Amino acid sequence: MDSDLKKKLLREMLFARRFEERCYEAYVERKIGGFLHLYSGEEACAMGVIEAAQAGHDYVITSYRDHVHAIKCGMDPKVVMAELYAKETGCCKGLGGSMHIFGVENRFMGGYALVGGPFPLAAGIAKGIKMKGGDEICICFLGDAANNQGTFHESLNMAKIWNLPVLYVCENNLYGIGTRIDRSTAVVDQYKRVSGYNIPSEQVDGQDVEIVYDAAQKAIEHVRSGKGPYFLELMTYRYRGHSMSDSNAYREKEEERMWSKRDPIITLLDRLIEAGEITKDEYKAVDAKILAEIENEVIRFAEESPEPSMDLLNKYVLTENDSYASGGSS
Amino acid sequence: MDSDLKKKLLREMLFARRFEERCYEAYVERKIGGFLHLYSGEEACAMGVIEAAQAGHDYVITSYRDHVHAIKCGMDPKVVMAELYAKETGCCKGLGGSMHIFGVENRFMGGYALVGGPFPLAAGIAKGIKMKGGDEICICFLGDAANNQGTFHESLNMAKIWNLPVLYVCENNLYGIGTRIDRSTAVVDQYKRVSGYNIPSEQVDGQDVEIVYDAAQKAIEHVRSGKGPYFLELMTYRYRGHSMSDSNAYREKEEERMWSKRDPIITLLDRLIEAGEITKDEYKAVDAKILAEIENEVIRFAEESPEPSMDLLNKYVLTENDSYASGGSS
Amino acid sequence: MAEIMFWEAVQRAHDEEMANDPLVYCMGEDIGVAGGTYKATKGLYDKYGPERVIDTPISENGFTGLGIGSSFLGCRPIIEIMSVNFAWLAMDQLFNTAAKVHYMSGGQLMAPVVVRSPGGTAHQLGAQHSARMEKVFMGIAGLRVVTPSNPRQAYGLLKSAVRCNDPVFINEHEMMYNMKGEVPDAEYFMPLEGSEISRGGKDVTLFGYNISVYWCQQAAEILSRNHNIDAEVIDLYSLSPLDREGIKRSVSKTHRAVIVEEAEPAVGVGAEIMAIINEECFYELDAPPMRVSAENVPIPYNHNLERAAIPDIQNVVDAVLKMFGRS
Amino acid sequence: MAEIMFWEAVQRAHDEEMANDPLVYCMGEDIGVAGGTYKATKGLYDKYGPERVIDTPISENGFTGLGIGSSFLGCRPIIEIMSVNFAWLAMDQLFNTAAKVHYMSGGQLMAPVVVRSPGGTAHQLGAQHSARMEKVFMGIAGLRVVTPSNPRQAYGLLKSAVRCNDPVFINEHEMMYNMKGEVPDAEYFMPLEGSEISRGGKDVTLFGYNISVYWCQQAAEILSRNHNIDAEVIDLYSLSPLDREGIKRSVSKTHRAVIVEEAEPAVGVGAEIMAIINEECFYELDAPPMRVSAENVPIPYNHNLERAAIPDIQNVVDAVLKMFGRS
Ligand SMILES: Cc1ncc(C[n+]2csc(CCOP(=O)(O)OP(=O)(O)O)c2C)c(N)n1
Ligand SMILES: Cc1ncc(C[n+]2csc(CCOP(=O)(O)OP(=O)(O)O)c2C)c(N)n1
Ligand SMILES: [Mg+2]
Ligand SMILES: [Mg+2]
Repeated sequence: MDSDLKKKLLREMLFARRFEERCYEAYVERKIGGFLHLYSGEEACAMGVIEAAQAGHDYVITSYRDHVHAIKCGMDPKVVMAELYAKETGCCKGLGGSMHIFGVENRFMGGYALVGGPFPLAAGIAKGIKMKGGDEICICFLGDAANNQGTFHESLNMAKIWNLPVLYVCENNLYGIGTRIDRSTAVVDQYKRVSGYNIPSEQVDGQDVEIVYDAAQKAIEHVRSGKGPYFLELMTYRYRGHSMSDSNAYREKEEERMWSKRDPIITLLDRLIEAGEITKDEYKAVDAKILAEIENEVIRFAEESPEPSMDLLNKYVLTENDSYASGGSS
Repeated sequence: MDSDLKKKLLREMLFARRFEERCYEAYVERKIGGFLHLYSGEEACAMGVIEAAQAGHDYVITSYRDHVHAIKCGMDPKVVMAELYAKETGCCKGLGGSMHIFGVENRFMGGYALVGGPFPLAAGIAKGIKMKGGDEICICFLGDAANNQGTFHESLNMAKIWNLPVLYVCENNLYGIGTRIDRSTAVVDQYKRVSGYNIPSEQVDGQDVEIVYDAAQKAIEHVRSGKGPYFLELMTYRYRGHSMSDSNAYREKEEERMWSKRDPIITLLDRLIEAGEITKDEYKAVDAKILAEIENEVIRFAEESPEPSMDLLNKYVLTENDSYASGGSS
Repeated sequence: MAEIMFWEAVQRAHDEEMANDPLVYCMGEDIGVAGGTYKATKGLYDKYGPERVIDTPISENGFTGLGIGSSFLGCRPIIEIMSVNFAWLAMDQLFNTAAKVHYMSGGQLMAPVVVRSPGGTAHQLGAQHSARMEKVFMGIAGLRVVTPSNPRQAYGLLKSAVRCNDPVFINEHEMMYNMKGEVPDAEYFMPLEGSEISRGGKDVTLFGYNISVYWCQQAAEILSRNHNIDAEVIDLYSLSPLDREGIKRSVSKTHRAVIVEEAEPAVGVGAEIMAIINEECFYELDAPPMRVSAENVPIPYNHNLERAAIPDIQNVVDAVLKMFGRS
Repeated sequence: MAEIMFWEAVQRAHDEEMANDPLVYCMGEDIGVAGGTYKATKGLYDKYGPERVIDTPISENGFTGLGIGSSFLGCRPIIEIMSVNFAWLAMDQLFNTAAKVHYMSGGQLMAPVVVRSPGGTAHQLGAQHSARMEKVFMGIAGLRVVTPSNPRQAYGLLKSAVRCNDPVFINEHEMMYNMKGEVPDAEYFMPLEGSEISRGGKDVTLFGYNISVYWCQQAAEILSRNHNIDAEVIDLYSLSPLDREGIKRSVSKTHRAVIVEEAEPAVGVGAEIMAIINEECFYELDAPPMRVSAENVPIPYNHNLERAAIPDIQNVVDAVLKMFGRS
């Protein structure tokens, strides 16, 4: 990986971190409502994988922990934040919320709140790609605990038998809410489970964006070349509770400490400093610029945007004036 | 396996075959209604496994292809046939039908019509055994295509993490209705799929009752000794269509011919004849007795039994006079 | 105008829509090589190949979700769920995703999937194969529900459902696939909303849908012939949205209403029609509306009990006579 | 008689029933070590251990089916589905197995499972976490459905549900767990059938259940205070079976009925109550019954839109005033 790319990823991971932490504050201030699931600690996963893909060309789909994936696909952080603020300028006009960020122009196909829901949807997007004859792939990010849903089993089997261009990325942060993986899952190494579907798989360190990027390149190359699905397991950790309503009391402090030493941003920063490619001061300047951008542009945009019109309430239930529905023209 | 046991199993397999073929006739005569799924060709599976278990003590559960399992658990063939005839003397008083044979006294916990439904039920029965502290096990027979249901994945995972005394027996007859296994399933060898749950498993010839019996003994010993679930795959074949409404047109004649050469009854019979333990005439006499028993006792009982009373219609919807429901006594 | 069977009408709609648009495809258990349990996709596998006529594993939630995902890219899957009883397994994707994604994405995504499935009580299929679930599908915002009562509707509704941008559930009936009826020779798109007057009348309105339309029609014949009661029969082929105007119009004319449904009564079609009547034209009523429904039981296997569990023509006639004080 | 919170009442019922019978156990996502999202099982893991207070994988159909299987042997599982939205995944086992097995086995098996789950629209949880699904559960024969509106009911209904031999679904509400109310100090079993008169009145009956009972009560206060209308409030804590007698009794007294439900109207509680009124006491009505329901939309995230999507006290008051021709 060249120096520019490293620096870009460093900046993006830092942006993601600052974005998420600013969401935390906004939630505490009651500017953001509902459930809020933050990605802090896991940045290298989305960044490394989507960097290796063609953002905006390849399709991405994930769960409720979705802000960072959306932004990395090319969505404007302002419209993501405005969505969290439930404003009319939000990507879903305030109808979606944190768990349902959508950016279809950027081929970010959405965040979904039911665990396991995206598995078949991703296979379906891949089916759509295949029918339309494009060279895109679909990347599905999901958690470790999600793999215990029946849809995991059903989807991976179908993806394989129909040779669909889908990359499943398991962000294994060791927990499903408060339940540690070994208490919910018979085979803890998730990449081993997919032997039941004859899908190639790999497990790598999800805290080192370079490793993630390399593994993702290999995986994407496999999928894009028509060889069918691939499963990539990234070992990672979330710093905060599962969502804002989670106390996080169930984790050992020792475990948290250990993982905090493997922070994906610090890891890359240290490496860049060591190699003399960036100085601490330069980094601080980048950070300051990010913080300013988030405050002065992102938050401000969200704050100043109008509430959605009440007319939206009944608008997108069924498509409007569908001629086949009403039997008008054909 | 000693000679007596072999002869007993031969007789039972033959009885099962004659029973099923007589059902076929009764269906054609419109004495039996609904869907009817016959077990002809697969007899060694249920016979070998349940013989190795403690029938009437261990719990058995299966799908709609359930007559033979029910009888081997100790149910009276007369009440099974009467159920198929929808008579009041049937095991379910005519409310169940072919797909829903139940014999709870014999610990035959039922046939279920939704593919995949019994997987979690079996784990639950095993959970119940564990809570009550008995030494029983639960045996769940299901087809190969059923393994593509999400419940397979969910149930095997739970059975393993909670160390439940359940034996899953896959009757792999290569087809789910008209779809051959390689068209629906990424990993054709079903015993390999359970590596995703860390459950020990084995695949054996399901057409040789001695082999089935031996493999089942080993499996049952594992489960009964508290080591948790086990998965046994039996390679078998059904002679008839999936159900009476299935033309069976999708199978190669060559394939059918090959399997018919491996008939479980003939295989055992030849072996017994070879070893001088039975003569052809003795076998014919057994067969004649079975045919007579089925005609004179089983069918006659079913034919002569009364229709259920119309009062049954509303009887078993909710339990009657439940004091907690009505707030009567407590 | 040719007389064809119900399954042929469904098959023809599939065929024409697949010929018209390469992104239309169909999927379900045993629909390909075998041509479908009820022949609704007969011959299509040979014509369009395995990428567009797909035999699925027994993974209802999975393949329904897969169909929905493909529809995000403009595909138009026609998903067959072999029996509506199995649809419980797919409700998550149908209701949590298909019915909500257009709304929660602020209009960005559409999920133009068609899910077809036969329900109803057939011949002794037992408790787990006799569900009538139209009421479950009707209750969820974001999904259209239609239910054809004849080959013409089966053809025209499926054609429109494929082209409509909303998710559509088509409720068919196990017993109706071999029923014959006229279908226009020319291409025909039927609106997914509204209702049809299947028989005009002035004394009482009988509301039916799918198979119960026949019970209503035949009851109307008996009422006319033997009891001098002129019944109007309304065919509610669109269950969601329901045709409030059509319901009101007919009841305002006849002043009496009987709703006939094959399902258990609780929170069903009958209840909803009654509610609409109460809301739209209560003061037009000359008698309390009635519903003729199934017994509130799982369906028994025994033939006599099974027949007793669901309504029949005589039950409809009896209800009307009772309403007119003639019993 | 102590005042405790709703979640404490649910927790106490769990605790007492588990102490009483070693075959009672509970199961769900994060209910053990974490004590449950809404604390309904707080402290029980430490007290009864991991074999009886079970943290499950995210496998709703699987663990619901597992609970049902264990109930065949006499276990009494109390299954928590973390949010009713996820119950779509478990409907197969609940409806195809639990609701039917007693019947189709000819009375041989019973499935005494209790499934508890919170539904309803809380604070901006969005389209996939705001379903109100009571109507779906009510429509299926073989299942009991209750829905407590206060801690006393939450306690007494769960106690009876555990001991009842039928499968019971308990519909709770995300917003009500911290609500306070009096619960008898002595053990108390509430019948699973019937209804309660939550406020006596003579001019109009307001039917509510679960959270809508509060909207009714408060609307009744306003109607009495400001409009001289004396409303009766009926709490339909049993949704299946519904208390036909109780409904009839009240409407026969007040001659007017408004049904208040948090869900979309189609084939819902409101429709069913209207149907029952039409069937039981049509001629007692002085005005068409009305229903106050949610908008027919998935629930939006934005707070104002979300509030506009579901009914509130003012909607109830307005409906009554309209019925009395005062608006
Ligand atoms: C079908 C379903 N069941 C349960 C939940 C509640 N729930 C939300 S997130 C979660 C844990 C998911 O863990 P994992 O898949 O590892 O993802 P992570 O949150 O760790 O990123 C659970 C149980 C849900 N949203 N959907
Ligand atoms: C949930 C569900 N989906 C579909 C069906 C229809 N169906 C009945 S049997 C069957 C094939 C099952 O094959 P397999 O599990 O191999 O068992 P076999 O019939 O071969 O013994 C299918 C698809 C069903 N009964 N339940
Ligand atoms: Mg996780
Ligand atoms: Mg098979």
